Amino acid sequence: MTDAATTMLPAPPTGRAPGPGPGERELPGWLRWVAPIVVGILILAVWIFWVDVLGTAPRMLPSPIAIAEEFVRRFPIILDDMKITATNALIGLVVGSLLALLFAGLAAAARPVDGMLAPLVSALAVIPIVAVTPILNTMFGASSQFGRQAVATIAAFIPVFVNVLRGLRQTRPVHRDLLRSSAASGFQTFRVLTLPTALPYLMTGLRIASSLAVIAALVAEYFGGPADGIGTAIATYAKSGRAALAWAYVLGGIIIGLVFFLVTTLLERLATRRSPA
Amino acid sequence: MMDLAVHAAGVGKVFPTKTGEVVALTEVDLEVAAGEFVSLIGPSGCGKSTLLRLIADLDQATSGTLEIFGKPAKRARIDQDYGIAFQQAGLLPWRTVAANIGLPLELHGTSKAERSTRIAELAELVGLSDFVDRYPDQLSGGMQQRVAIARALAAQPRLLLMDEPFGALDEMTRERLQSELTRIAAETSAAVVFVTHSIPEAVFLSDRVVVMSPRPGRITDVIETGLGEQRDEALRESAAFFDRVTAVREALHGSPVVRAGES
Amino acid sequence: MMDLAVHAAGVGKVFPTKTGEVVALTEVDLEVAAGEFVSLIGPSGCGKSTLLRLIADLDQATSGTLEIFGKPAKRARIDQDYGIAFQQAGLLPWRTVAANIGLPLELHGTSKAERSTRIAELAELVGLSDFVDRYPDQLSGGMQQRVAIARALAAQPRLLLMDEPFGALDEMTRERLQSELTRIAAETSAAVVFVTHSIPEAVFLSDRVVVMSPRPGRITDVIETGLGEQRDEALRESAAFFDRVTAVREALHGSPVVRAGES
Amino acid sequence: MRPIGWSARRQGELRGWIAAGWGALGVLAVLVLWELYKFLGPSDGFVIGAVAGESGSGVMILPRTHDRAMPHVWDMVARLFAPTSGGDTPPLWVSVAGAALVTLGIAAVGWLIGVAVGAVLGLVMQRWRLLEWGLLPWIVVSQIVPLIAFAPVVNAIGNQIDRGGGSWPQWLSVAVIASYLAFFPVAVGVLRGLGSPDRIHLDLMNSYAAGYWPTLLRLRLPAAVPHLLPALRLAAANAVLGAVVAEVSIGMRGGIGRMLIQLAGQASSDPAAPWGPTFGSIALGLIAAGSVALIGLGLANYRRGEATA
Amino acid sequence: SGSGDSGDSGDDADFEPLSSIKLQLQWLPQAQFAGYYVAQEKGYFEEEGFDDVEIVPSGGDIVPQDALVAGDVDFAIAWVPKVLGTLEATGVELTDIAQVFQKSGTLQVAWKGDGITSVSDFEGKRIGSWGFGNEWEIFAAMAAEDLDSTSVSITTQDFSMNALLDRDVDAAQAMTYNEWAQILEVVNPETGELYQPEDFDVISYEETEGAMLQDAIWADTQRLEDDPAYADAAVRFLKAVTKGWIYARDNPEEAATIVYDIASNAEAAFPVGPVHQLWQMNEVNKLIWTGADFGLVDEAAWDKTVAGALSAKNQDDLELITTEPADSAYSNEYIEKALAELKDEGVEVAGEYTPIDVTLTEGGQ
Ligand SMILES: Nc1ncnc2c1ncn2[C@@H]1O[C@H](COP(=O)(O)OP(=O)(O)OP(=O)(O)O)[C@@H](O)[C@H]1O
Ligand SMILES: Nc1ncnc2c1ncn2[C@@H]1O[C@H](COP(=O)(O)OP(=O)(O)OP(=O)(O)O)[C@@H](O)[C@H]1O
Ligand SMILES: [Mg+2]
Ligand SMILES: [Mg+2]
Repeated sequence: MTDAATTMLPAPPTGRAPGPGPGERELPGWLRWVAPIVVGILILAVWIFWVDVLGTAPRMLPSPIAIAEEFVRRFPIILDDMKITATNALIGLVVGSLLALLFAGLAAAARPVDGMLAPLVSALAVIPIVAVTPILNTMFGASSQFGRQAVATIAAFIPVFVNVLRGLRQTRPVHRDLLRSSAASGFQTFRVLTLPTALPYLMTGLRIASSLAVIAALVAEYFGGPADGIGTAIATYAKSGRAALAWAYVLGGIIIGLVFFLVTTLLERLATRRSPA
Repeated sequence: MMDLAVHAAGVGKVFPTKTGEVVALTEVDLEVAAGEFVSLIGPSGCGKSTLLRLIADLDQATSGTLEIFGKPAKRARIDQDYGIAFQQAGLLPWRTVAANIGLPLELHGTSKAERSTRIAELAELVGLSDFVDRYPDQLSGGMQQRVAIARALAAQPRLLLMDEPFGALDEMTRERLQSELTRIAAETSAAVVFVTHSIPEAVFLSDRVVVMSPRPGRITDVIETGLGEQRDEALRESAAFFDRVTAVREALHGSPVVRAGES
Repeated sequence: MMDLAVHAAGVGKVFPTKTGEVVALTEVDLEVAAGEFVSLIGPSGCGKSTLLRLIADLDQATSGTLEIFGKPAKRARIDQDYGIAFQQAGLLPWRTVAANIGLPLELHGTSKAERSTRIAELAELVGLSDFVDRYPDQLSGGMQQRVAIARALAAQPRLLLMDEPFGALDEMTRERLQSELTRIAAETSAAVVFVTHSIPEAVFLSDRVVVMSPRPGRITDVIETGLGEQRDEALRESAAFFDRVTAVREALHGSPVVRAGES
Repeated sequence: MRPIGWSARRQGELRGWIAAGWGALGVLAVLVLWELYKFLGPSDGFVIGAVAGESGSGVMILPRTHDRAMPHVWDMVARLFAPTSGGDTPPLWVSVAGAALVTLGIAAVGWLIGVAVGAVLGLVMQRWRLLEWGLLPWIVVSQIVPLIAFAPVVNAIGNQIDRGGGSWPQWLSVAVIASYLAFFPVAVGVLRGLGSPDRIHLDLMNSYAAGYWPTLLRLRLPAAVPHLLPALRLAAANAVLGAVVAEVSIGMRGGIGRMLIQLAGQASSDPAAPWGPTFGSIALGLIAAGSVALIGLGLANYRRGEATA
Repeated sequence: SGSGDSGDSGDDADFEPLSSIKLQLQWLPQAQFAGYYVAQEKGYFEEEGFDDVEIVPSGGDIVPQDALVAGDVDFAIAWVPKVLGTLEATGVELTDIAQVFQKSGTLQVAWKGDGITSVSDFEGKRIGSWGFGNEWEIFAAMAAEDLDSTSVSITTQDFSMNALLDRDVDAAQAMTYNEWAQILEVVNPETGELYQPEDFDVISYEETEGAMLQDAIWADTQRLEDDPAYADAAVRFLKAVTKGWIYARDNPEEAATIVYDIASNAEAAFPVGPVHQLWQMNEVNKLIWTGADFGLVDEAAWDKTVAGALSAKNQDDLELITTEPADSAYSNEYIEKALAELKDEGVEVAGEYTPIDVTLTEGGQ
C-alpha cells in the first residue's frame, strides 16, 4: 500500500513570477491563512452534513465530530503511536535524503553512473510497499523498526534524488560558460553555481519526501514489525468496527505529515528567496 | 610566436541543425599580438560571437588550429589567461552586484580584504558604487551590463574578450568606459578582442579593426588604425580618425561612403 | 485632446525594495500626438524602460494620470492600440521565427493565408527570409532582436513602443531598419515612442527628442527636431541634422559640446 | 549554444543506445551484487547489540542471505516457468502477465480520471490564486490519508451506487482509488507549469491584450510542457501503484495486487514465488511510465528552453 | 413457513422468495470455505431455490461484517470476536445464524526447546500475531494468565512464517489449516527434509481460556425480523451450506480439488498448491465435525468467547468489548430449522470426521 510513496513533483523552484501580473489584483496576505481554513471548514461542513444529517455515508466514514472526540479521549495512546511512526519517518527522511544527495551527486558528475542508476531508480519508484516490506522484514528481521525505516528511506530517496539530479542540471548555459571561462574547478563550479541552482530543487524534493516518508512508514506497519505505530492501530481498529478510533489515528498520521510538511516548506522558503531568474 | 595572444589559422565552425548544417565560420585566420586591441565588426549573424566563444574555449572549432599565448585554447582557459564579457550579462541572480563582480577573484582565491577593495574600485569604475548591494533583477539593462564588464576586468587578465559590452549603454557612460578600457588595456598591457557594431567605437579603441561578412562567416578585411597610443577626446575629432572610420565603413559596406555624424 | 496618442501628467513610479524605495520616475509630463515620433534618451537607469512599461500598462504608475488615445492605459492595451518591442527580444523558444512573428496576428484571428503573406513581408523587411523556419536558439543576438521588431510591427498598431530595438544591430541593418521604421510610421500614421542611446538615431527618427535624467528619473528637456517629413540619406548629412544632434548632446550632457563622427 | 558534434539525429540515436547500455549494466550490477553478497554474507545476518536469549533484539546491520531472505536470481527466474499454484496451473510468468494486464487496464482508467481531475484542479488554482491558497494545502493533506482508511469508503460508495441502480463494477472503485494517487502530481505539475512562463513573455501576451484562454493556449501550456511531462509520467506510475494497492485493499480479483499478497503468503515454503509478481508490478510501473514518456518525444520543441548538462 | 423442496417454496407465503443472494467470505478462496464452493459446484443452492449465489472473496481491507451491515451482501462469514467488537462499537445488530467452526483453529507455534509450551510462558517473550483483529484470542488467553500487553512484546506477522523461522519472534500465530502447514512445507536446512511437527512446541488456543469461536455465518438481525423472505432465504441457504459441508466432510479430496480449481480458474486467484488445500480441507473438517449437529452455536463456547472478549486488552490497553452482547447476537433458530428439514429429507447432519493422512510437500504444490 504505497499510497503516494513515489510521488514527486516536477520541481518548481521559482514558482510564479513575483507579484501579480497586470490585471491580477494583489490579494491581502491574510487570505493565505484564511483561505485554507475556510476551505477546511467547508469540507468539514459537507462531511458532517453527509454523515450526520443525510446519514447516507458509508459506515466506515464516521462523523468528524466523533473522530475529534475519539482523538481527544484517546490522545495519550495515539500520541505514543505517533511518536513511533514519526521517528521511523524522520529516520527514513534523513537517511533517504542523504543517500539521494550522494547518488544524485555521483550521477550528475558521471554519465555512466547516471545511466546505471536510471533504471534502478525508476524500478525503485514503482515497487509497491506491499511487495517490498515483507522482503525487507525477512532480510533484516521483523522484530525491529528497521523494515519500516528502510521503506521510508526508499520513499524519501526517490523524490530527493530525482529533484536534486534535475536541479544539478538546471544551470543556465551563459552561467556555465562564465564559470568555464573562469576556469573554475569542478568543486568551485559546484559551490558557486551548481549548488545554488540546485538548492531550491533539493528543498522541493525534501518537501515532497517529507510526506512520502510519513505515509510510507505508516503503511509499512501493515505488513509486519512490532505491533505499534499509527498504521498498526488504523488496521486494527478499522477492522473491528471502531471506525472513529481508526480515523482518529488517521488524524494523528495527518498531523505528523503536516508537521513534516510545514517544516520542510519553511526550509524551502528560506532557500528559494532568490532563485535563478 | 610567444608574443601572440591569439593565433587562429584556418578556423571553421559548423553547427549541425535538423534542417542541415549551418556554417558559422570558415577559414578564419587571425593573429592578435600581446597588448594589441582588435575589434571585430560585421553584420548580425556573421559569426563574431562564435569566434569569441572559440577563442574562449567555450565551443570547439570544427576545423583549423587555434592557439592562445602559444598554447591550446583549453590550456589558456585553465590558466585563466583571459577575462570575458558576454553579449548577455549573465549575472548570477542570487548574488549581489558586489558578489557578482568579485566572483572571478573568489574563484582564484584572492583574499577577502583585497577582494573588497578591488570590488569597490571596479564598481566605481562602472558607476555602480551605490548599487553594490542590489540584486541583478533590481537593475536596469545597462546597469547589468556594466556589472558584467566589471566582472570581466576583475582578475586583470592578459586577454580580454568582450562581446558588444557597451551595446546597452548611453553615450556618456559608453565614452567614459571606452576611455577606461583603453587605459586599463594599456596599463596592464592586455590584449583585447572586442565585438562591436559601432564603427567609431571600433576605430577609437582598436589598433586593428577586423571586418567580417556573413554566410559563411569569414574575415573580409583587416584595417590598421595606426592612431598611436593616445586615445583621448581630441582623437575623436581628428582627421585621421574620420579617415579610418570611413575606411572601415567602406570595407564593411563594400562601396565608398562619405558621411559622418551618425552611429 | 483626442489627437493625443500618449498623455502623461505627473506620472511617478516607485519600486518598493527590501532596502527601501527606489524612485524610478517622478513627475513625468509627456504628450505624444497621433502620428508623432518621439524618442526617449537618457543615461542608463533613468527610467526609460519603466516609462514605456507604464504606457503599455505592463506596470501601474504610483502617481499621476496616463491616457492613451484618450482612454486609460488598460483600455488601450485591451483595444490593442499599440505594438511593443522589448529591450530583450523575448521570443517564444518553442516557436519558429515565422510563428513568433505571426503571434500577434494569430491572437487577433487573422486568417492563415493573410498571416503568411504578412510574415513573409516582415521577414523580408528585417532580412530574415532565409531563417523563418529556425528556432530562436539557433539565431544570433541581432537576429533575435530583428524577429522581435518584426513581431511588434505585425499588427500595424497606431502606437509603437520600442525599447532600444536596434541596440544589437550592425550599422547597415540599423540604418535600413531606421528608414523602414520611419516609412512605416508615416504610412500607417502611427505614433512611435522610441528608446535609444544613440543621439543621431534619436534625431534622425524623431519629431521630438525627450531627454531624461536619473535619480530620480525625470524629463529634463524636450527638443523639437523640426526636420520635416523627409527622412532620407541626405538628411543624415544636412546641417540642420548636425545642429539638432548637438542640441540633444548638450541637453544630455548639460554643457555645450561640439563634436561629430562618433556614436 | 551548447556544443554539438556530428549530426544531431545521429548523435541522439547513439546517446540512446549508450544510455540503454549503461542501464543494462546497472541492472546487471545489482544482480551480481545480490549473488555476491548472498555468497559472502552471513546466512543469518549480522546483528549488533543482541541480548542473549532474546529473540529479535539488537540491530541487524548485515541482512540475512539464506534462501528465504535472498533467493538465488536463477531460482527466481526458474520459478517464473513453474506452475503458478502447482498442479496444471499455467506457468507463473503467464499468470503474472495476465494479472499485470488486468491491472494495467484499470490503472489506465485511473490515470485518465486522475489526469482529468488533476488538470482541472491545477488549472483553476493557477487561474485564481485564492483557490490555490485554499485548495493546495488540502490537496497535500489528501495524500497523507492512508488508503486503508479510504479504500473501503470508496468501495462502499461504489456498492451504494451499484445497489441504487447505477452500474458500478468493482474495478471502477479500484480505478477511482488509483486516480486518487494519480491526480496529485498532475494538479501540482499543472499549477507550477502554467505559472512558469518568463515574465517577459507574460508581458508580451499582456501587451497583446490576449485574454486568459489565448494566453493559456499559446504561452502557458507550451511553457508548461517541461513540467507536465514528468507529472504525467509520475501520475502513470502512481496510478499503477494505486491500482495494486486498491486491488489488495478491496479484494478485487484478477489483478497483480491480489497475486502479490497471495504469493507472499507462501514466502516461507516457496520463497521465489512472490518475486514473480514483484517483478511484474515493477515492469508494469515502468511500462506505464514509459509509454507516457513517449508523449514527450513529440514535444521536443517545447523543451528547447531546458538546459541539459 | 414454506421453504420445502426446491421449486415449491412459497406456496402459502405472502412474499416473493429470494433467488439471488451474496455471501461475503472473510479471505480469499481456499479450502477454509470449501462448503460454500461445494454447495455451488454441486448445485445445492439451486436445489434450495437459488438461481444465483455470488460468493464474494475478501481482500485486505474489506471487513465481512461491514459489508453485511452496509447491505452489500446478504450473509457473511466472520469470526465471532471480531463481529462482537463491531456490534459494540457501532451499535448495529447482526446475528450468528450458524456456527460453522465449532473449535478454534488458532495455534501459537514456538521452537522446541525454547520452553514456550503454554501461554504463561509468553512473559517477556516476543509474540507474533497478524493483528487486524486476529489477535484477541492471544490477549484473552494472556488475560487468563494475568499477563497483559506490557509483559510481552507483540510483533505483527506478515503473510509468511519467516518471522518464526528466522527467530524474529519466539512464537508465531498460525492456523492449523494454513500457516501451520506452511511451516511444515519448508525444508529444514539442517536435515534437508521438511520441518516436522516434532521440531516445534504448539499451543492450541482451543485448549486455553482464550478459545474463541471462529468462522460463523452472520445475517442482518433486523432484516431477519422484518423480512420474511430473508428469513426464509436464510434457512434455505443454511440447508445448502450444510449439504456442502457434509459433502466436503465425506469427500475431502474432491472438495479440496473443487476449491482449488475454482480459486485458480473462476476466481482468478492464486491459491497455495493442491496438497496444501487438501491439508486445509482435512484440518477444517476437524474444526467443523465434532460429533454434534452441524452449525449449532454451543452456548458454553459462546459464553467462553464473550468472557474472553470481555477480559482481553490489546497493546493499546483497549478492550474488545466492555458489555455483554445483545441476545440477538446469535440464534440457533434458523440452523435448527434447516437441520430439521434436512433430517426430514434423510440427510445425516451430525457426525464426526475421520481425518485422512495428508503428506505435505515442499511449497504445498
Ligand atoms: N547553436 C546554434 N545552432 C545553429 N546555428 C547557430 C547556433 N549558434 C549560432 N548559430 C548561427 O551561426 C551564425 C553566427 O552566429 P553568431 O552568434 O556568431 O553571430 P554574431 O556575429 O554574433 O551576430 P550578432 O551580431 O547578431 O550577435 C548565425 O547564422 C547563427 O544563426
Ligand atoms: N523591479 C524593480 N525593482 C527595483 N528597482 C527597479 C526595478 N525595475 C527597475 N528598477 C530601478 O528603476 C530604475 C529605472 O530602471 P529602467 O529599467 O527604467 O532604466 P532604463 O532607463 O531603461 O535604463 P537602461 O538604459 O539601462 O535600460 C533603475 O534605477 C532600476 O534600478
Ligand atoms: Mg553575437
Ligand atoms: Mg531599459
